[in-house]
Amino acid sequence: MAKLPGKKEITIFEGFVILLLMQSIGTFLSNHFSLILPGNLTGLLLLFLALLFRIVRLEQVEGAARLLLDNMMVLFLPLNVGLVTILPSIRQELLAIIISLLASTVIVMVVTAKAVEMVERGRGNAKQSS
Amino acid sequence: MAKLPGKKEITIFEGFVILLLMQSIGTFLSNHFSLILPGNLTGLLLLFLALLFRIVRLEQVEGAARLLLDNMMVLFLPLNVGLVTILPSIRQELLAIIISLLASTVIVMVVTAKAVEMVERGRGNAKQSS
Amino acid sequence: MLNSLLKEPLFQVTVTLVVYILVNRLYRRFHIFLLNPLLLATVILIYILQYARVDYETYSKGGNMITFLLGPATVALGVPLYKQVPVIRANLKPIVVGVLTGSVTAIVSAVVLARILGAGRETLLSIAAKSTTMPIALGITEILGGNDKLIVLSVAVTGIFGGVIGAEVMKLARVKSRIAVGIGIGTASHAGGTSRAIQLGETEGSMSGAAIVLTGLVTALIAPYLVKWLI
Amino acid sequence: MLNSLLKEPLFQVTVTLVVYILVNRLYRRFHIFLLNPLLLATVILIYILQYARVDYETYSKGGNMITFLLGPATVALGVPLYKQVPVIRANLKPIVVGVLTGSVTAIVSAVVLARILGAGRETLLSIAAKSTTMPIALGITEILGGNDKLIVLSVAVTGIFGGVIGAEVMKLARVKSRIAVGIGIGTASHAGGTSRAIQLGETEGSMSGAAIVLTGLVTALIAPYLVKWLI
Repeated sequence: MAKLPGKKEITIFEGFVILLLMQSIGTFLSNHFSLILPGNLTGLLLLFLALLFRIVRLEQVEGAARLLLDNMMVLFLPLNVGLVTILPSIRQELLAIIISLLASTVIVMVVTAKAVEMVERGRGNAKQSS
Repeated sequence: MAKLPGKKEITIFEGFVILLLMQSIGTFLSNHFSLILPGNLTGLLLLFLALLFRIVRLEQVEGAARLLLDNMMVLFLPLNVGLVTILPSIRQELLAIIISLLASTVIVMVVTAKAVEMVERGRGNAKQSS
Repeated sequence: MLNSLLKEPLFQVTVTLVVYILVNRLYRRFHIFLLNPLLLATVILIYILQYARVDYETYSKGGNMITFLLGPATVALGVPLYKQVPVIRANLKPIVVGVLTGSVTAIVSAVVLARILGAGRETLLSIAAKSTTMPIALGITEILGGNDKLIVLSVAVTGIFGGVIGAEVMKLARVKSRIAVGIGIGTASHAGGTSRAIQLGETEGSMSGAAIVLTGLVTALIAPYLVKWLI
Repeated sequence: MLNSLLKEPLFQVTVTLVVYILVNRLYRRFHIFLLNPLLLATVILIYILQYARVDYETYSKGGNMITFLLGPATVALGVPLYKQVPVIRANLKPIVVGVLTGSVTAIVSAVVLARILGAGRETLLSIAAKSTTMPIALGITEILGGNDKLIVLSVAVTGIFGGVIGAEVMKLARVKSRIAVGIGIGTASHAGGTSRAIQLGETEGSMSGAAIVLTGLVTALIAPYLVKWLI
């Protein structure tokens, strides 16, 4: 019964609905065509394409996207709390997991950066971008 | 892991949390002290008092409040859809309900307005505010 | 296929919000032809669910996530109440008298009329709070022990009706004070009437607006006693 | 009392959000003393729930409402990806090569190392996507059949670690190109590393940011095949 919202106030709400719509379509496509991409990622790509082809304007989704992305950490909090339920079962493996993660992070950084430098050198000029 | 949100972006999220906090405290008080007021209404009063005594600043909750109030209709939509589940049982009474609602609305309007006019006349000058 | 999709909360929430937004857009364009966006959206959704053979219980999984936000939305009414403090303070006596009179009249007239017309006990409990704004009405009805869907319908009907006939009723009843017109419409028919009162003038609009939350609070305080005594 | 309160979704949601906000505020004030707001908030919440004797299953009723928003948050990553189009286009080759190399290296190194160190099959499935940003990692892990809580922990640890050591590793490895530094950090440790890359310079920050979503997409496409082959 409230008065109809003005253009400005509706943006975040409408943006949120656009995100949900993309997620729904993405989920449908991923399930229906058995894509390897999870539905949410197909939704991400759909939103990206919709923005690229101006089907959705940036200002329609920017507010809602920022609200979600800026506070994304809190969305993981409940899952993180669930760690207590699995800690007993992974306690023995925990050290192995942590070591693998740390070592892997270092390896990925170095390998990736070196690969990029090789490409840049291959380009002829070792571009050391400003 | 996302970067910490800026002041502006956090407002709607923080405002929403303030609303939830007031609702929680209100619900707790209503249940614990068996108040006649439903918890949500106690929460409404708490927010009102918090604003009045500057414990909460208007700009902290305004964005979140507007987002919810401007789109309030959609929040009732699922309950309204549930009408199908009760329609069979109230079908016989439906006409009585509608007539009562319509007549009551007219009665309340007139009685209230007349009462207000009496108060205004009692004030000495029949203030017909501009 | 539509059936299995609409069993997922994600799709339930999405369909609900998308239908609401589309109807709202239509409403903004063809203001007069659609009676009320909430009722139109309701009918469309009911039709979609029946077509997909999804029952209400299943739909509630997603629906409840939306309904959950009614709590914070109710609390959010503290913001307009706070903003109306200057208006209320400047017109304290007419507003208090109007809201108290109106709240009592609303409960008594609705319950007594419906009782005379043969409505059952649960129905009476479910329409008593019909003059208050939606989320408050829901809270009150829960306390009274009424049906949540019926009060939502009652509040919607009251609001639509108040908006449509408010100005005419006041003219017929020869109410001249703008303050009285505003408080009368706002107390009787909450935000639904207020949207019309705003068009009548600034005083009518602000008075009507100031009456909404106050009527809700007063009704919440007196309804449990009054209804027990009336039934 | 706390026990019966925390059985209600309303209080579960409120406690979660309030703890998060308070920890975040603390973090902004005493930046260095708290390792990571997410982990601190997690520990506090676990403690509160244990103190109130509320088990995780009960807490999930409210928790799931928050987790539900991870879906739209994932889709929302399309917005930064769109904004990065000019940057990606201008540095297409290094970014594509870096992200492809990094994504493969991340999956292979994590799975192989953990396997050598004796981790079980489910654990391997649950850490493979650890270099991608949280919501994407969750989606991938669901497809792989891993554990959602373990991948969240893994992504968090990777991000924290990447942020802490990213700059030093690059210096030790004598990586000089700013573009290479940015892509390396972003591919390896998503937004956690990117927050540090931004401090190194504009090029590092934008490159690191551009790599996040792309790494997620590439990992999603190759992880199912690669992991099957590695395990």
